[in-house]
Amino acid sequence: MLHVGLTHFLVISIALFSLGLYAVVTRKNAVMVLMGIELILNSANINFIAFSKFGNFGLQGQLIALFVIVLAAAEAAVALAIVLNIYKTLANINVDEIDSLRD
Amino acid sequence: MHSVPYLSLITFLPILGMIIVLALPKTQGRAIKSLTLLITGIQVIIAIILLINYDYSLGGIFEQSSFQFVEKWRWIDIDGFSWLGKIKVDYFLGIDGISTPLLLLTAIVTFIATLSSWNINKSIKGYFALFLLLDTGMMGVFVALDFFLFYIFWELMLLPMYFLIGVWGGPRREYAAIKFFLYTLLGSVFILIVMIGLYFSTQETLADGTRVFTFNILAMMDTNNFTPNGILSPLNPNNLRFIAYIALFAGFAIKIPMFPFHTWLPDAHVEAPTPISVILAGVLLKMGTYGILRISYPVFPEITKQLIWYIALFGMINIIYGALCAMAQRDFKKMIAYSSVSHMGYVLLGMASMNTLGISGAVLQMFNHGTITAMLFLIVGVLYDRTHTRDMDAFGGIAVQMPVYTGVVTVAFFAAIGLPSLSGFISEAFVFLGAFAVDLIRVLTVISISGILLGAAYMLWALQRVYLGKLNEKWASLKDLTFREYAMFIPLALIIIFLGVYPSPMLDLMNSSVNSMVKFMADAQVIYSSFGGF
Amino acid sequence: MTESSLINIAVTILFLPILGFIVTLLLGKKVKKIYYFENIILFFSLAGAGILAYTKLSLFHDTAITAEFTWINLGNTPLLGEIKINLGIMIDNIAALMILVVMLVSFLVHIFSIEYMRGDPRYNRYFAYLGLFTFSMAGIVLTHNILMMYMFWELVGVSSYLLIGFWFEKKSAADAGKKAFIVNRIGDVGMFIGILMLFTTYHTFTFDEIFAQISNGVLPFNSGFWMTVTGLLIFAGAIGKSAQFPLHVWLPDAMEGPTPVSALIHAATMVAAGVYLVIRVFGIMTSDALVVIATIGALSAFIPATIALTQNDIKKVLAYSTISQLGYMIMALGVGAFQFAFFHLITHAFFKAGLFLGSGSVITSMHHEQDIRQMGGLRKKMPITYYTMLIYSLAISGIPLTSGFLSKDGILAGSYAFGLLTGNSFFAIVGFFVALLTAFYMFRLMILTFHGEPRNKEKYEHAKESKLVMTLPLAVLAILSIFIWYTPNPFNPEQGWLLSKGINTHEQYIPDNTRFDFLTPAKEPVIQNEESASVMYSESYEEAIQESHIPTMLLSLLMAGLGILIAFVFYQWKKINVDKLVDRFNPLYKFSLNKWYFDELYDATAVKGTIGLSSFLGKFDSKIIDGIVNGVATFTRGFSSFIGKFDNIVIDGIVNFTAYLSGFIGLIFRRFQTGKVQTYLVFVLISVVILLFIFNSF
Amino acid sequence: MNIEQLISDLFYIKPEIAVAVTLVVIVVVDLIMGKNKKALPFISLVGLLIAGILVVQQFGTAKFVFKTSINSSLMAIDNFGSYFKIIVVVSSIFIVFFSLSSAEIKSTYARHGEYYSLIFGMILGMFFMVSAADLILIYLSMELLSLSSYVLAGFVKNSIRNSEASLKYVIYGGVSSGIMLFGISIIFGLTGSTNLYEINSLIQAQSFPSITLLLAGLFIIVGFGFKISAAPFHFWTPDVYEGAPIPITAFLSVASKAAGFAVLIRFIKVVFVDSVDVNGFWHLINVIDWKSIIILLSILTMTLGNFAALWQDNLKRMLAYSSIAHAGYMLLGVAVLSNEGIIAIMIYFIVYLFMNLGAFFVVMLVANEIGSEEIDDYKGLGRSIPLLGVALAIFLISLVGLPPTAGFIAKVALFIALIDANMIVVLVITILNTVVSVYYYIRILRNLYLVKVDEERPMLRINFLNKVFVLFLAVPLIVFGIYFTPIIDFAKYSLNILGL
Repeated sequence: MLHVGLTHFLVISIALFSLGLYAVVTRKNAVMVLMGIELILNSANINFIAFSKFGNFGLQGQLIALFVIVLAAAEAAVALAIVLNIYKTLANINVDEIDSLRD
Repeated sequence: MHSVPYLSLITFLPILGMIIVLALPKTQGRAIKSLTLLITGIQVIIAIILLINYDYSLGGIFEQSSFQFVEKWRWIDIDGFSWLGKIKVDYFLGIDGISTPLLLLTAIVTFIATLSSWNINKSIKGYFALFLLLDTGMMGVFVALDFFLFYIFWELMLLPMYFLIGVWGGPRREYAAIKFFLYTLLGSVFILIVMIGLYFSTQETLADGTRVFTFNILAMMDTNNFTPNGILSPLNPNNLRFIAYIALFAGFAIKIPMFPFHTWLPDAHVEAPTPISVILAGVLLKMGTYGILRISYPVFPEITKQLIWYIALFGMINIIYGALCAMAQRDFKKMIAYSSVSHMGYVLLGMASMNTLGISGAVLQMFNHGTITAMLFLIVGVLYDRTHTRDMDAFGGIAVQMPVYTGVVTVAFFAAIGLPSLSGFISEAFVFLGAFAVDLIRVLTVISISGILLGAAYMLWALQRVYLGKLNEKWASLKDLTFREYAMFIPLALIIIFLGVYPSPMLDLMNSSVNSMVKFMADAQVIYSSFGGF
Repeated sequence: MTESSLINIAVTILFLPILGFIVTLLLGKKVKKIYYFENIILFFSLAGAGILAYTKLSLFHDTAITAEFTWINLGNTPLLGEIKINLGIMIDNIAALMILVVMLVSFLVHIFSIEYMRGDPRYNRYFAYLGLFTFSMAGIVLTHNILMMYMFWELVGVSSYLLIGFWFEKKSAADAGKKAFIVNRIGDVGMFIGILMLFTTYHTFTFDEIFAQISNGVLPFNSGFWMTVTGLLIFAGAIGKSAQFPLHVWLPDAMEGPTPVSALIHAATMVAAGVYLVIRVFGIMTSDALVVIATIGALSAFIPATIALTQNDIKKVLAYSTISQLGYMIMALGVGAFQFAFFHLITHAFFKAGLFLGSGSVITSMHHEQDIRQMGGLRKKMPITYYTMLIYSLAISGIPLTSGFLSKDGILAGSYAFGLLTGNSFFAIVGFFVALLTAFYMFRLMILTFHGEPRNKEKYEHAKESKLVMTLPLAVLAILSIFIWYTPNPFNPEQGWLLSKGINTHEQYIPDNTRFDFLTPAKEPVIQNEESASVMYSESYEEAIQESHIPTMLLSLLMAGLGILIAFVFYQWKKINVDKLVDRFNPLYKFSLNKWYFDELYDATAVKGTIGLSSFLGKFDSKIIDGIVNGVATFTRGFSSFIGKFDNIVIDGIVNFTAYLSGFIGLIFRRFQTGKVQTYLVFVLISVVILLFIFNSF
Repeated sequence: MNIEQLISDLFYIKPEIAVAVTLVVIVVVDLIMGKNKKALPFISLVGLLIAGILVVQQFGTAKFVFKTSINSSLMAIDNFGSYFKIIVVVSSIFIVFFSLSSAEIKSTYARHGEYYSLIFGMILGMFFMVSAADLILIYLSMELLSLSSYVLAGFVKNSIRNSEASLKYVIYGGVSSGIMLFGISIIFGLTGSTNLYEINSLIQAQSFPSITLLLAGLFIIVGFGFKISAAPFHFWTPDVYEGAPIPITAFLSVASKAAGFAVLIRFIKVVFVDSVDVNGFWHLINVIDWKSIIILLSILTMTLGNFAALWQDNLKRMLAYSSIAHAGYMLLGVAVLSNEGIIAIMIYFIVYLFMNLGAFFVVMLVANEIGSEEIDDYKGLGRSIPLLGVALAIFLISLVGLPPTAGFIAKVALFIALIDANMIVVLVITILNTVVSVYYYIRILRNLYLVKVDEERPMLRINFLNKVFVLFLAVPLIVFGIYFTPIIDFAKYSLNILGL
């Protein structure tokens, strides 16, 4: 029987974090990029909860995760609205093609 | 007796004028000009009042009690913390024998430059507003005794000058203006660093016994005021005084302008309108040498002593290099500009002597060069106004057409050559007498003397190319001087002749201060050597 | 008559001419006849000078009269001690005589000029300049200190500049003025350095005080060598002003000025100022210095004399002869024949001024023709001019009964005696040889101008004798060239009042070991002109002079006669074909005609060199220095795209590398700003990783 | 923690409450008034004034509020925070005025209710940021600030520029804050706390793996660096500044940056400093070499900002780079790790507020009239806008840091701090940077006055109120340049970071 310890959680969270970053920098579709950001936030959430559980820090970590989830939702809402707006004006949400502001 | 704040008055009067000028409608060109003339005229009068009430026996230089017309108010007063101490900046004005001649010079040259500005027709309002602002900056530099204040005035001139050259200048005025601006800014940034370093190395004792950091230039000269660990304090064995001296000197040298920092000068002069050239050469250049005398010398006497050979060397290079470059010019104004480089070299050489004769010569040379070169630039201006060219080879025989003007030219040129009985001779002779007396720089002095030969060569060559020879038919309709031009030239010519025949009034004016400076510098060597090495 | 009233007279005659200058210059435009003012002023100055000289020599013969005031007083200075610059006047016998000569010649030239310059558009200004010159010259003569002498020295330079270039529309005239001033300045630089050495050592400019301190053994840098150097540096001023070799080149060119000016300035007075200067500071000249001076004098006597042989411009011949005669005087000083040098100065002033004025008279009547090859036979047309000029020519050739004989003979005797005393007879040989040359070229000039057939008929027809205002000065000067004014014995000047009473003794103040032992030492330290007319020189010298008197006289007569004879053979009787001779010695002839190529030499070296250097530096300055400093100082993307003109310079030089560099940095930074947000994020992540690596080790 | 405690603690966040209430009022009024939006700016101003007064009243208070345990609490009310709140309030007031004249904002008249409420959202976020004493509160308030500003950056919906700016901003900001959150989670894992003060005592007491701590610290700095636009986290700045409406750009460049600096300073000071010596120098706990890191970042930031600014043709973009460069200068104040450095930053911010807002304001007014922000379009404009031209000159000179403007005083204060900390080499680099900066600032003046143009440009009509307003921004720069006692006194008085 495998004992699930802190390390496993951390590995998962690091993996999520990395995948999130990977998605952010490679996906062309803006929605995919936003999902990458969600991954990053959730990896942090896993950290908080895992630390809280294995570190005997009370319920603080879980509480923080709740805040973050709410915020992530708000951020997603705002971001999706902006993407929508972009789609309306440009009919295109490919992040790497939106580069008219540059040096 | 000195209840009237003459120095504040003479410094800030132009600001008042500037406000009135700005308030006047654009169309009132004449009124603006007359107002400016009035303001600068009052400045001359104030300068004369100062001269009349001046006590010749007081030395100045390093002690407040022997400065005159002192105005000292607490300007910035912040009670600090244990770790910062109090921040005190004084509004501290005063004059001594070194600043008074330059103050007088500034008043006179500005007045003449105002007359010469009479035919400015492009945005009169802006021109005279900036002109008056510049005036305040110049006056301020010569009367400020607090480094912070000094620096503010110093920088205050920068922008008006930039615009005056950049807007009212010749074809390449933008280039010249930005060049002037960047050079001088770079120089003043060095000064700023040293200023802050000195601030942290000097603590003044207040009346209540507390010790505060200070920008007071006089306090910086008193070895009792140095903090033990200040970055520029001689008490600190790891101090950076040597580097700071170089930086400060470079900052001032750019203004002089000393070789190899001089290249902004010909461009700025060529492009600047005549009155601005007059001010630039007549007053602004002196700020560099004045700064060295007022700050570099007495604040860093021990390093000055180590470096006099180099100062003299650069003086020599300036003299000869400037003269040779002047000889190569075809542009009349550029030639005069290079002659300024050459003549400012005498000032450096005189200062390097560190004795009464040399320093008197240097200060006198500042005054004399101010008047002579102002006249030279006016001369170019008169010709340029009429012919719209400055190519010396395009002239010839102007003397036939404009005899009186040529007479004025002859006086000015011979004054620049250093002809006895005109003022330039006395100062050059004093510089050489002073510098020759110092063993260390004697050889450099002897080489420098060839400058008077080269000076004669390029000046007379120019005189010949422009004024002598057959009249170039193109200029057969030139008119001789107008009344306004007489009014510009005659005062300057009279000063030049008077000081050439009888220089004592000016020398007496500065004598106590120069002696006190020399004594201070000599005594300081002993004191500083007790701190052990640098 | 008291001493103070003498001083008053001196001050008056000093300042009258400058008053004339100012008034004439300022009113010249408005008042046509204002030149009379200047002339009248000069008359009063001359009268004053006469009274001064007479009174000084008769009543106050034994003392030098001085008066001074403090001009600049710096008080007790910290490092240099008491510094006080006094200006003042000293009238000793030499000064009194000199001022009389100056005023006399000046007055005569003024008179002469009234007619000579008539019709010139700047007539009044001419007289104003003459006034300025007279003032400056009087200043040189009357001063009691070397600084003031230097100041007036420069002032005469300026008046000379103004007068040479008086007809400045002519390029050659303007050039000549400039050349004269600049060449003079070369000497002046030396003189100025000498003055600096004197002041640095003695802290005074006053002659007497300097002499007194030298007598007390104070020397520059405590060394006799530096005393010699100081003396020679001061002498450099004389080389310039008296147009001595190698700075003689300006004087012939100076003939571009009006002829009366040449007479006054470039023959009689200003150029003699160099001699006067050496007389003033004779007391500090060491034996080494004197030998150098004598050598310079000898060369200056010889070289121009050879040049004068072949010149065809009447004024150029006289100019070279002037240099040559001045060389005589300088040489005389060098060999210690102090009193004869001064004597010759006076006599030369009169006859040379006369020669110039005479040539002026010829030139006017020939309608400004100066080439002697175009003249001839003028004797009949211009008898007064001819006879006066003959007297002058005899005088300059050293024919008995003229003043020139007396003084020249003295100089030759001095150099002969010098040879006897030191074994160095070089100067005597040069002296006699030059005497021959002098006689030759003077009579060549006279013959070609006045004798024979007119070679330019047209001009000859129009030639006529000048007016009285012009001939009168000629006559006066001719009379003054007769021996009787100087001594009753036409063969021995020492019996005359001038040498026995007029010239006060010189003293050598320098230490004994640096002095020629036959020259007089100062009697005692700290004295002012201890006079002793009877014993002027040490006895050995006195004896040597006596011994050389007779042989010298005979030899010099022989030489002069020979010179005149050859001139007649060549030009009057034409026994020898000159042209053939010229062909045979063509290189020598060319060498002489072209003035030994001095001008070319100087032009190729000094002038070209300076101008070349200056134009190089001018370019260097605008390209390299400016470039370097711009590059370092601005440190921006450069003026390249901002200011069009600057491009050239940027491209020209590697110097703006820095400017480019900064622009380049900016460009690199811009590269990162791609506009793609994902790229940005990659950069951020990379930066974090880099930072992590950098600061990991903490 | 009991309810009385909570209520009495609410008393200490009166300014924040005032801002929140105003936000609500704006929303409500917007709903009630329907199409008439005229009242909104005035309500905003009133709300800001009240908040401002409340902040001023709070000066002198030093208290931890909202305790979460015995020795940890959510917020620290101190003068330092109040100082930055004042800066936020003042700049907000200016921004409201800006918005009144901005053509861009006027075009969205129908949505002014959202506009002002979002502005107040930003303000609220900033207020909490500057007082936060807990990493989670820092994160939340930063997100509040960010979310509002994402929307505002793209507020003019039909402008492509706006939309693009806003998209870039949200992606960049989302990732940055995500990384920061991850960093916070690591800190939490190591120490078991998110309270700055607790973390401080913990890392003093025991040793942690330094690489982990460094990683966490750098992750958190990514978030802060994003807010203050410090290189290499600045990349969004030029694009967003150029794209966003000018009032928002100005607001971001001043207020948002001020809040970012406040939180950065508090973070470093509270978490990583173990003591302050008598000379005002801070001594770091020996875990992370913040001094070197920040020096590196600041030199990079100012150099990049200045050199990249040389190449810009769009004035707004140039000002964006210039604001990056100024962030670099101010970071030096952090890098010296001394009270003097903090004073320098505080002085710098007051001055920066006036000069930067002023510059943006003039750019906006000109853009309103000529419809362009290109530097080349300013050629020969000097005589068309006499007053604005002079004012712009003053702002730019102050940005360069020349006397007699207040910009000089700010620079001098910074240099003083540097010299006192013996950081001469850094000082020289800074000064060289200043000299470089002259070049691009003066270029604008050159275009205004020096360049000759063929046709005479017509006078621009500038509203009288706007002229007065420009003077409000320009005159203080001269006054403080000559008499700077008040700002130094104020900064000095506010130098009280609650803590050790």
